Amino acid sequence: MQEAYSISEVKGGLAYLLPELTLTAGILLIIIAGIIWHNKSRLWEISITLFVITVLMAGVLIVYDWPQNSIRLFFGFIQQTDFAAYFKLLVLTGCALTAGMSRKKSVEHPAEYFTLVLSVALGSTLFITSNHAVMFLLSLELISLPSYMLTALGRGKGGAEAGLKYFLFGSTVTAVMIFGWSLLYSATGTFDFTSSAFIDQLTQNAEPTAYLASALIIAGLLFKVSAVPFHLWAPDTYQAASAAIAAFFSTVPKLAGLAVLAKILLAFHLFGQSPVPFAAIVGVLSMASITLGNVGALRQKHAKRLMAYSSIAQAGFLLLALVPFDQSGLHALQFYSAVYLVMNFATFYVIGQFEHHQNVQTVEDFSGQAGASWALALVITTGLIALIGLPPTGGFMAKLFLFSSLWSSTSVSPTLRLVFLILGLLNTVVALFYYLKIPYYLFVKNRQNTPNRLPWELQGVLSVLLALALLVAFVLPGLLMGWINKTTFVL
Amino acid sequence: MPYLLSLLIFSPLAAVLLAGLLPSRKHQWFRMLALAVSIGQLLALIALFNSLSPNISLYYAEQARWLNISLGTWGVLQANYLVAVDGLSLPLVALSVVVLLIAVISSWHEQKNVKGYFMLLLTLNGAIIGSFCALDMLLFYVFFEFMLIPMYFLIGIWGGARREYASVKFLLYTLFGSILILIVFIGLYLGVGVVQFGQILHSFSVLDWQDAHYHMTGSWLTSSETYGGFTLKAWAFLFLLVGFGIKLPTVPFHTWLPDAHVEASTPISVILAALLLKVGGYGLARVVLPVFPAETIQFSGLVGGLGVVSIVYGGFNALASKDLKRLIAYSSVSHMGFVLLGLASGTTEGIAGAVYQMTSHGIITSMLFLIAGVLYDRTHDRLIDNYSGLSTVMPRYTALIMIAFFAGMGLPGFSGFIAEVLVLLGGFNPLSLVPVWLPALAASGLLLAAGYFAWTIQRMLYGPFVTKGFAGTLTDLTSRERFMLVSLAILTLWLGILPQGLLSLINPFAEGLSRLLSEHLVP
Amino acid sequence: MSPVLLYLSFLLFALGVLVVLTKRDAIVVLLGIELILSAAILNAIHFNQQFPDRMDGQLFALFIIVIAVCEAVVGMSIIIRVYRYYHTAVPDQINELNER
Amino acid sequence: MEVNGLILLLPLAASILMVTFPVNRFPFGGLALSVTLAAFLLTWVVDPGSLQANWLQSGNFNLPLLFSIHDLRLIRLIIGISGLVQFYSLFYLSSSANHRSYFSLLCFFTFAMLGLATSTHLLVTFVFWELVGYTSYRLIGFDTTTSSTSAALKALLINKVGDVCFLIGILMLASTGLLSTSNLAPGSAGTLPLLLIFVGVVAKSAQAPLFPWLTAAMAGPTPVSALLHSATMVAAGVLVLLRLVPLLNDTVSTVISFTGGVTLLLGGLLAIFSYDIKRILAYSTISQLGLMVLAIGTGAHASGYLHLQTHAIFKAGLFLCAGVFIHHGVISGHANPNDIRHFSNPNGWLKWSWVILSGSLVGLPLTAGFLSKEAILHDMMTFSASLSLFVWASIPLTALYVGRVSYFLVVKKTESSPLHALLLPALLLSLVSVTWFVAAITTEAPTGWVSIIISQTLVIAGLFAGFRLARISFAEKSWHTNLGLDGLYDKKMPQLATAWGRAGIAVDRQIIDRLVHAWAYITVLFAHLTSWFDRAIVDLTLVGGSAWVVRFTGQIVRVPMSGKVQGYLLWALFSLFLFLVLWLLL
Repeated sequence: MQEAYSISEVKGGLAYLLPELTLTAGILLIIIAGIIWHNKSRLWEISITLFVITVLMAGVLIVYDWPQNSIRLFFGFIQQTDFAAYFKLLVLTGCALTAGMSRKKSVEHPAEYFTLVLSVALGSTLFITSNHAVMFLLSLELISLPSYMLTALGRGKGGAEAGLKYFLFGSTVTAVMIFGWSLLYSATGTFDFTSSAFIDQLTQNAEPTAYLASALIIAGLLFKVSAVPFHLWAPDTYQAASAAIAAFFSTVPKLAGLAVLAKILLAFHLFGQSPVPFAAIVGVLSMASITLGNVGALRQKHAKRLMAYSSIAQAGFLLLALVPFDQSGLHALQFYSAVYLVMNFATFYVIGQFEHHQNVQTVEDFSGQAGASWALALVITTGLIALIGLPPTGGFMAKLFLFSSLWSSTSVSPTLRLVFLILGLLNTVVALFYYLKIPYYLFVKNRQNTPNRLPWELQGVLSVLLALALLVAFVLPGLLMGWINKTTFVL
Repeated sequence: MPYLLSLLIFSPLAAVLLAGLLPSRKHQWFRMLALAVSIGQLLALIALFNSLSPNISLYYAEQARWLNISLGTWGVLQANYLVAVDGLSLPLVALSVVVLLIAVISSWHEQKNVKGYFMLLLTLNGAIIGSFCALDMLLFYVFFEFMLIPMYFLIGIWGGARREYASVKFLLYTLFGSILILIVFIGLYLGVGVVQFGQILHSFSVLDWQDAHYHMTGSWLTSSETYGGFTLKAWAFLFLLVGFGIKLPTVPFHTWLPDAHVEASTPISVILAALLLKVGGYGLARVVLPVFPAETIQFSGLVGGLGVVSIVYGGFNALASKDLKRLIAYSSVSHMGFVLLGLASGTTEGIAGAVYQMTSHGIITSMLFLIAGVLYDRTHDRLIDNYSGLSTVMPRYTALIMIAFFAGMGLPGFSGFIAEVLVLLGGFNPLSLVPVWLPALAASGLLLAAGYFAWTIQRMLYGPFVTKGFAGTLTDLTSRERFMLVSLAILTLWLGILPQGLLSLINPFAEGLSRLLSEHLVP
Repeated sequence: MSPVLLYLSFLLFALGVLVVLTKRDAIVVLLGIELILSAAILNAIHFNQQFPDRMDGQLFALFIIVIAVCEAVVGMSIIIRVYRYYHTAVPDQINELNER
Repeated sequence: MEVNGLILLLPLAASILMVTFPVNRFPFGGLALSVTLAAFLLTWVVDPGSLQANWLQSGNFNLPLLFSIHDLRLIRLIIGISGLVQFYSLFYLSSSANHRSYFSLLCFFTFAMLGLATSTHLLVTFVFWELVGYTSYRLIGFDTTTSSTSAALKALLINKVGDVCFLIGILMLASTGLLSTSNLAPGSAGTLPLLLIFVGVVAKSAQAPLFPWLTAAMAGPTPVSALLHSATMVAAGVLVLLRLVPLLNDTVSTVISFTGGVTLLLGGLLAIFSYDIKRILAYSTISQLGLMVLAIGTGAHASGYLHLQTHAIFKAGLFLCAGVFIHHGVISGHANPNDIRHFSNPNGWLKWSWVILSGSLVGLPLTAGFLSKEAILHDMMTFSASLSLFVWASIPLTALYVGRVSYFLVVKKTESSPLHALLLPALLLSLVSVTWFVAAITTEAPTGWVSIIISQTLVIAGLFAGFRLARISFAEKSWHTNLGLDGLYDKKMPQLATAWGRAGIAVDRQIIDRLVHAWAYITVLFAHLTSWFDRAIVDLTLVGGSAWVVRFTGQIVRVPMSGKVQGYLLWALFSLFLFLVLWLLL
């Protein structure tokens, strides 16, 4: 990091930060709106409009300004790459979908709510592009703190409780991670984890503190993606949060964390030079996540808690995409992430609607609800089938690419690879049981009285679109994969 | 008509979409729709048979690009919409069309959630025919999996008392098997590379998989490293054997079958037994044998042995079954053992016999389940011991039971005889890959079949008619039931008396496969 | 490089973790977190001494302080909210959510 | 289509026509009879020749439908007896019985038996072999009473044992190309396939130890017994054996001879101790079939074949006679119409038929039986003097039981009922028997006066002994079980089979399903375990434990148990620590 510290560097960099700046402007505008309007209904309309406009603008700006090659900004604090842009776009899609799912009734403070969601979005976009420990930690906090508050703002006592727990757990992990960074600094003398100095130092004088530090940092990221063994916060938090926020938590911060984890792991992996078998460790972690997530979900009665465990298992699958440590694995990761976003939201959309209109909480409450809306019942079935990874959904293609990249990878020994493959796939059998619980109750179980029909609303239309997207991702995965193939991963 | 196969596959799926738009009160519309689709398929099938040219091995090949995805450094993944029929799949496609038509007729009086039922049935229809037509194995796998969920619901919603257990068990077994299949399929497409335009194309086409030239050097398909005593190819073979063996089913992966068949409603049992089991045999003949000829030879004893164990074990279990449907289900296990044995023999006759057996068993078992359904519809009782002297009150039914049971026993004149004799011939052939005592043991399956079927006739049809609370309910066959049973009986008789028509269709495939296997025999 | 400072930071870290794990009041837990953060700050500044021409470590330390403040603010606000509902800030006395 | 084929196809067509005939009330018997008659007459029209049609081809295996219409005498015999039996049945069958299926089955049987007799490819033979077996099953159980259907089941299953062995044997020969009779070369087949085929013969031709099905088969209508279970179907095994003659080697011949010899004596012995006329005739059939098998085994196949034909005539006739007795008994209301002790003779013609036909059975001169029996005796003496001892022993034995039965039938006084149509077939057959003798005595006359004289002496002695024996009455119970074989086939073997089946189902339920369930349980158990782990280990042990450690060291005062969040945290840190340790160890 020998560039001159100059203000022109900062000014020049701002041009590449237009999406983030748009998000910042949006945050400010919504705060101002919150100051001006006090009528809740009015405020809701204004803030959601602002929110959607901001997110869409930011999205358009990302697409418009698609980075052709990687650009380092702000003395290496930030690196804009197409890989990062892809994940940023996913994050923004997630935010937009969250807005589509949010309901006026369940949100007490609209301005705060949208500010916080947008803050998480901003934090995530920055986090994905961060290249430096300080940026890393700041953007991470920008994700975490609004997340705590969003949870705590959630419905009543449960929300507060979950918020507190989430906060205590999260901030401890963050603190530990910060300590890890400080240790890593001691080992390498730099906070820029993609710089050559960092890598050289790690390659040449690897000492135990460096391993400890990397472990602490990875632990923090595993917490963000809610992977085993840092998954315990997720069920409580999801259950307490509204369906929209649960869906949001299970996708946006998770995908952001994943993108960064990919980057950090590649840095630590030192192009295969590291004495630590990162591939094997990630593989074991992923297996643990998949298995514990699935197994945990088996016993769940509460729909959102079940989805929390599902998201733990899915985190495992996403982690599995990191095992190959090569381009194809990352492409599989990108594909899986996009499909995961869609399938998770499709499922949560329907859960949200049933929760709102029919007060469905537990899986049993779904009994015979298919009569309430066949379309939605089919949508959630599609979403869950996709989560299992069965055709004809994008979930199948995602798993296909994932396991293909694993098959052909060389980062772990063939035996271990085969074990991962078989264990991973066998877990889908387990997954089948709990995922199909909901359609099972929906269709197979009867209820005494016929349920009231669900009204058609925006949410319904969106969820159908999401389900269709899942089918399209199956029939024409090339649309997305072709795009993904153009992205390259640069450290 | 160049798009005949696509028409066959997608007309039911299009009908599903149409059905989705129809109001669910109009029960009759859904029945008519399903019937119309099935009859349309039958007409298309006739058109297809009419224009078969005798000199080619693949008919009606259709190909369209589906996936063409760059996988970075290791080439391009290619999967196509590639459908065609040959001597293996055409009989099965024809069987599917017929059986699905029968299933629609058989479900005519289904009252529970008619819309959902027929939508699922149509979905299943498309998936089954699709899986028999697909030569691209990704496509095959998709159709293969696509059968699961409709079947789960069809058993789980419209089934009998223990339907939930049965459907979950069915799903558990089948998905477990399909995962083993998927692992190998992924490995296969990654290991097979066709160089085109300077790029390595990783293909899902089974035609490419069969071609040893395309097996990439350095990939697992060419390595001789052993893990646990077997090469990776051998492991792949075993995985597929288990995967498809569950579907077939072969002992010891068969226990889903009695439960699923017993709990499913009549039309669903018919589809399960007549078509879904065939997918297992089809997969073995389509993928396992051609792609792993050397391993087939290596494990032919195992495969044939599993077949014989299934024949004998299934036969004994059928003998001890008290429930009529369970008896028929176990007889399926026994009969499908012949498929394994025929394939394992590796001879033309054996393979042709195996394919013939699949077709024949499809027809015969449909009759059997329909027959069980006739009784169950009237009395809701499937226990053999609760019936006696039916021949006095249901003469037509008795006649058709006789036909079906004797067809099941492999009486000459029925299709089963031709198939079983061909399989055994294949096994006794000196070129056969299985030791000679295996087919000899398998022949004892015929004795067992005679035992359980004839004993059932003895118990249910003869003796004094005893009413156990269902005196008035036991009426003779309705014209709908008679139509189904008689048309199936005519089919099995036709295939039993004039076998050469179908056999000459199967022969080229069987010869090709047998030749391929013999090329890998170490002299 | 004095090992004493290193040990001190580790001690602070360990102390912080111990407090986080064992104290029952959320506010005290928050204090524990601050202890861990201070250990990190100590480390950063300490190691920066090796590179006198750069100030990454100091910069890092400053930002950590900012983060610590933010966390404290958010944490306190959440604790207050919890207190409003439960009249306690002891996490294990709050157990409305489903058992696992 | 050639005229030759019509002989086969006419009965088949009639059978199918009857099954599918739309009207229920129709003189099916008349239809059957006229078709059979037409086929019978056709045999004088046809040119002897072969029929061939491609049927089945796969790989190297080619199975043409091959028939040889050469042996017109056999064909006429089959059609003729069938026709007579159909005629007989017209009067014998009660009007309430299902005439449609009965006559359809009889026609179908004619077709199948003709196919069996004329086919020259063993696999085609097997096809018809199975078909006659099927008709036999249906006809035995025609009454649909429990006893007759269980007899049918028994016949089917015992025959199936033979069929399966037969099939295995054929298929083992298939690869050697020895299935078509045209290219049989001596000694070119192994012993095992031939023995297996012989098991089929043993079952079908009711040789020891697979004969009990034949006595059970007597539960069927008497005309059926006459046609299938004495004259034609049971001879199928002998026909097949005749076709295999060129292939036989010493081992196989010995096995065949001994089986035949033992059966010959056993049948004769068992026949002595029964009072049931059909049973006696069945044992007699068993015994005579044994004689044929023995003859073929020792090489006297020409005379064996001759005996097959003459036996067909006289045994069918005897059964038809017996049928009249039984019919009469039924009409006059006997509780046990089959018992010879209760017989009364309705007509003098019947007596004379019986005398001629039973004379044929024991081989008295002036009957066809004399020709064939003496021919066998003569041939056997030339081929194997030691094995001919079986035959010598059987001659008085046969005469003994014939004498015993005849005593009841012939010596008793005769009522003078008018000549009933039922009598005609038996009369006709006795006439044929005599005519045959007259026609053939000049061309096929046996040679060897010494043996003729000795055998005739033995016959006469046997007959008189039989008359004496008839006056001694004894309980027949112990002989009813077919030397205990009935128990074996009816109880032990089904029990064994169902026991195996139950064991299989138990394996399914108790082992395979348990394993599957266990997997599911383990998964669920694992789920519980993880949650228990979270609660007990993480929440209590680790959290509580750390508190305990802290308290113990006294560094921090009064640390209470901590909450769930801290438990989570501790667990997380603990696992991190575990990972670290693992890294460092690796």
